[in-house]
Amino acid sequence: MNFSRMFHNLNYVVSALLFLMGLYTVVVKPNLIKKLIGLNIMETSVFLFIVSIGMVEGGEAPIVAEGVKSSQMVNPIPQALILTGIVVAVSTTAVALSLCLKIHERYGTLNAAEILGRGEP
Amino acid sequence: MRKAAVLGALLIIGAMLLFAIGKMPAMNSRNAPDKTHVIPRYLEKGEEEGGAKNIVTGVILNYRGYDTMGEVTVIFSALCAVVALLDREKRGLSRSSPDASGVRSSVIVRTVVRFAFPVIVFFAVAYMMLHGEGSPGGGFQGGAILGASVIVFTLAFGLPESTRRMPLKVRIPLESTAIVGFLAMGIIGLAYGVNFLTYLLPGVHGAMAQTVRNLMMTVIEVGIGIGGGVIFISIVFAMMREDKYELQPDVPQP
Amino acid sequence: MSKIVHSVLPAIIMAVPWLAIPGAVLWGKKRPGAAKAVYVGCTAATFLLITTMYPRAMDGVVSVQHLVEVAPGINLAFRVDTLGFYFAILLSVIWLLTTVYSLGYIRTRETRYYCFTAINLSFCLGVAFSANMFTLFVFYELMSLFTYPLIIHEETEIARRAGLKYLVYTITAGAVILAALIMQYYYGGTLSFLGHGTLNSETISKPVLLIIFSVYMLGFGVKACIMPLHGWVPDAHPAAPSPTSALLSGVILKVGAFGIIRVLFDVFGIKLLGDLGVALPMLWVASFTIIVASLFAITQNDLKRRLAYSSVAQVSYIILGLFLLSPDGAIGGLLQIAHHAFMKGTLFLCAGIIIHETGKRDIREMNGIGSKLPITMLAFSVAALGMMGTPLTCGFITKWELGLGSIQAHRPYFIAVLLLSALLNAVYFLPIIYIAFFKGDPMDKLLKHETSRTMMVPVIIGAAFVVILGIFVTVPGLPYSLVKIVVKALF
Amino acid sequence: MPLAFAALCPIWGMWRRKACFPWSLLGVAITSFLVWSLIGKVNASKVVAYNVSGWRPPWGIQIRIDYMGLLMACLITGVGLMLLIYSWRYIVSEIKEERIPYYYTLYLLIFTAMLGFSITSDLFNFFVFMEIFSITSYALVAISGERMALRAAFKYLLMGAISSLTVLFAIAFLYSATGSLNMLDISSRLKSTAYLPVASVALILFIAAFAVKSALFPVHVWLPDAHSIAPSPVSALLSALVIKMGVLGIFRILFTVYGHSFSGLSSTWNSIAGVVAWAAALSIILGSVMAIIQRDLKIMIAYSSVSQIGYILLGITLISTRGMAGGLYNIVAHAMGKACLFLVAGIFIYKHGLRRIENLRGIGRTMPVTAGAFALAALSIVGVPPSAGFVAKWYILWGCFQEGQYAFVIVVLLGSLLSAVYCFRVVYYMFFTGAGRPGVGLDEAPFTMLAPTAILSVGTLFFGIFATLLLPSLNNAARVLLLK
Repeated sequence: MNFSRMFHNLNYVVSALLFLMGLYTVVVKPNLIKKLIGLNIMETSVFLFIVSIGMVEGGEAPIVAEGVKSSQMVNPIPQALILTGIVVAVSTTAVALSLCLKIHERYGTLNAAEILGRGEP
Repeated sequence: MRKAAVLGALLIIGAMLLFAIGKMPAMNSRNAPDKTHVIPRYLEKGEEEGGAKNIVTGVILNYRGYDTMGEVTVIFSALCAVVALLDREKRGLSRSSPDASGVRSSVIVRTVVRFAFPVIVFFAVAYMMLHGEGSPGGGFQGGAILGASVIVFTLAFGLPESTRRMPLKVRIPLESTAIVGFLAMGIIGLAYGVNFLTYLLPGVHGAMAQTVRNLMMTVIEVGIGIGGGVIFISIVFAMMREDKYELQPDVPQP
Repeated sequence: MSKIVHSVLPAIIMAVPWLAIPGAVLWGKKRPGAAKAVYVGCTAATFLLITTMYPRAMDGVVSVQHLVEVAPGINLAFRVDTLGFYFAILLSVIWLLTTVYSLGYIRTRETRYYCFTAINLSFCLGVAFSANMFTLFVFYELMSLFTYPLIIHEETEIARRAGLKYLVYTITAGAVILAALIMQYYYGGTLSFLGHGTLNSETISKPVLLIIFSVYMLGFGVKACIMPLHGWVPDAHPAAPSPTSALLSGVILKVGAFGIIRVLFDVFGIKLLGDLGVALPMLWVASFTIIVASLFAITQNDLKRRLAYSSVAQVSYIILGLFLLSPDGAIGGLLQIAHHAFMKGTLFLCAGIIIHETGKRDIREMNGIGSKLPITMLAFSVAALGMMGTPLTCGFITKWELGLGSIQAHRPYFIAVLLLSALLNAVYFLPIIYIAFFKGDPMDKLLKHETSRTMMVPVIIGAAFVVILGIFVTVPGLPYSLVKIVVKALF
Repeated sequence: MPLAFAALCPIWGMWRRKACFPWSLLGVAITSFLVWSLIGKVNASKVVAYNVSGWRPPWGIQIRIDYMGLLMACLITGVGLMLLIYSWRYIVSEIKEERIPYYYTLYLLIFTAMLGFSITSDLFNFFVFMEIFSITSYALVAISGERMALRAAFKYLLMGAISSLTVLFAIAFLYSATGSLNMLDISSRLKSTAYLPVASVALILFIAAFAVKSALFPVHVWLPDAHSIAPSPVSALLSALVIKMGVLGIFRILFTVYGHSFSGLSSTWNSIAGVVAWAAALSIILGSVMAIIQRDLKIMIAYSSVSQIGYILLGITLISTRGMAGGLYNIVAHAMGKACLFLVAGIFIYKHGLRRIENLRGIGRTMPVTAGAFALAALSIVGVPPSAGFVAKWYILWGCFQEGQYAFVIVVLLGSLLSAVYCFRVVYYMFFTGAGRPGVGLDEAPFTMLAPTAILSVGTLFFGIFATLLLPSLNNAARVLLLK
């Protein structure tokens, strides 16, 4: 593995680590809200990753203005993509949270183990 | 045991990701594939073709307008999902208690919110939405701020007050403005014989065409902004309502 | 080569039995008489329609009808050659007899019984008429599945067990045949029956051919109850109502044998099989089945179980005759299809009458039953004598031809198998006749009465056939003449 | 070309209103009609493409209807229409009244999203539509508000969200390696890319993620809960169509994006296809075994889906033309058969509240049409000729022989034996046990529930006998994909 390249691509490495952290949280934590937080960490890590792709050295915001050459602008596509991605993430979180509300109302707990244990009515 | 297994799996996935990252194009490089393939055209002709100084806006609304339409559909689905799960509040005001928590926010908070609220709304609509094509911002960002303003208001004055100010019958039509805006603009183009979501009308050229396009895109931006904002508001309202419902415990707490 | 004509007749014939269903469903409860009339009428109409194809069959004309192309290269199609006609006419006769019989016998769940019997007739005809292995497989599978409701007709615990066993065997067999079918299609390129083998030993390696052959035998062997695969037979026959047992034994086991015949003549071809050297092992398997199943039959005290084991043995005569790969052997094997159908059909129908009238199934309790049911037991005796191969019955003709065939194939030692089998047949049939007529202490002497006419007539006809086929062998139109044509075309 | 959009257009408009039944029916019917009118067009020109916003790819988003997309679209509209009609009477019994409009709204949304998912040729658009149908299906599973439903929905949501994010991650990898989002453009650029390792890791991520969505063996755990607890038309929708979207995802990634024989990637590609094939084989066996030991009818049917998805994926990843045609055909067969089975299970719940298989004794006598439909669809699931399932299995087996994969021959045959066991058990209880209750006449479900069920079951038979309607196209499609 090329470590210098990896160091150069630090954003990517960090986002991969965040992704794994999020995944760990989702799988291991028993609390449903914590699972959701883990999910959000994963989402954010992917956004970080995507935005980092579009970055260029000394880049400017991709807005046409005086004195900014097009070659200096950062890639606008990733920004557009994560805009969509954020909305998707928000939507998923909203649905998940409302599920949590209902689960708490019905089971009286948010602990995954307890919920599984009380599965049978 | 379980944790160890999970960690092991994560290690494998992590190794795989790091391997890929190690082989990826260097960050910040101008020669990476994503900067040399599609982008130059966007950056060079973006303003002219995309119809916006802010090229992100151009990409969102024009080049990839279909995605954005999908995106507003996602959030609309989320709204439907949430209210389908949580039962929407009834029309009109059925709750007698002004604030179920029983705690009123302090005078300072309420005063500040009262003053700040119109400013936030103005910022959202005027700057973010209408001006989005030439500066950072856009419909969604404006919508988010709009939603946030109402949420702040709600936190300060309580849900009944907000629902009184923004009753359901106002929100329901507004929720769909985003999609309706998109569709309407798309169909106008279609009716004139160009492809869906093409903001150009045949027979209109030059500066006039630019104006038409700007107009159409602005309509969509505002639609997204208001629609998105109201959807956020509705989702939050639905959840808050549920919160209160829960405080009257009909289920034994553990 | 034979002439080919297009004809929709097979399709029409297959459709006729289905007409019985609306009758049975609509009138089953309210007007049982009408339902029965429709049911018998349809079966009779099927029979009559098949007879109209007789001239063509005698001239060796092949009627072809393409139905639908299921997938590129895979068709549902009908093709009636003399062999198919022979099988179809036979099964429609047996069906007609049991249909008439069942009017008196079946007293519960008539609607279901009529429907499924009629559907099965249609599917069996489909097997007989099929123009390629795919069509044969489709109808074969459908027939197998739709036989299940007939077997568990009584819905007793025993019937359910037997039905389950039947299903396990038959579905597994279906999957196995499917595998063979795919292999044949993949390696051979076609599934059609052309009157000669379609697999080519030059393009396909010998191990592959051997695998295809043995997989086919495993699949069809279940229905044709070759010995290690016969497990379902002794359970299913006694559990089913007697007309169904007669059908199972008389026709449905033969459908398996028919499948083997098609594999033998139309998939591999006689020459190729001779080259492959699989005939001798199959002969030994068949001989083994004949002897061992007969020995099992001796040990059974349940009348229908004994008959079932007898069927296992007798169906292997067909296999034996065919794999002698000699003209006379083939004649014997093909004749056995018809002859055994009449003999065993009659026996099962007689057994049905005994059970119906006296409620006894155990042979040891049948002392003097001959005086109570004289005509039934007379018919039973005639058919049993046929099974033993007594001259002047059709059983003798079969054994005679098989014997000739084994000499023709230079394998005379199989005559010993035939003789031994005849002996064993005598061992397990003669005691029944003895017990029925000559063992003292006849029961209920005063209550001498036969059963209803609808059940009596088919039994008498069946027994008559056993004798007629044994005496007027060469009369045109009887099995021998048809089989002769089939075999002449093949060798 | 405008037709391609027109197919989508009315749906967008439909769901914003208060979606009551006739309105959504109108929407779905118009859409179906438009989609079906495309059939001739696609047949004539192989591909119908439409550039949204008027930008050519790779700059804009292109809608591209090829055989596969058309097949899925026809299936979605056909089965979707039936399920919608069925919902009308059924849904009242399982869902609170005030939620019914949202049920229809969600139904239309999921319908739209699946259509969009099948016809888009842009990777990110793909993701967006995937999210729409995922979010709506989480909600549809939980819509009854039962305790178990909530639990199942949450489990589904977690697994679904992780898989969605993985897809997004993979898209990002691919984008960084190629700089494009259009599938065909990516495909052509991948051939000369300098970042093959990145692309192969992306491939692995894609397949893993879509395996979750299509409930392949090791990651199928969400399916039995979610599919059995949802209201029956929703179960049918999820089983018949939504998991097919995961299959479609795998299909698109493997064939449209990555292609069969890239020089640089072929070893990775082949090993991944092999892994998927083995996972599919395990799904076939274990899904059937699990189905056999279930006592609850709907859970049994849900496990059967796991095994049937295995057939589809096995067929597709055999990399033989016949096998692929068989896999694709099983999509059709399973969509109709499984939808029918779930609808029948729904009718039993609706009429009698029965879920357990043992309680169905003698129900074939009082509800002959319903039970008959079940038997017919079950025959197709088992693969008895002449049903659609048989044609599919026939081709999959043929593919196994083409590739010399004899182990899979045994798997397929064993799978159909096992499925015969669990299907037959139900048929047995329905028809052959329990003496007819005296005095009980026919007691069938309402016509609007019965008709879709019957149509779907007859459909399995129809497509079994008249398989030539579809097979030549599928064979062609398979040939084109594999020779590329």
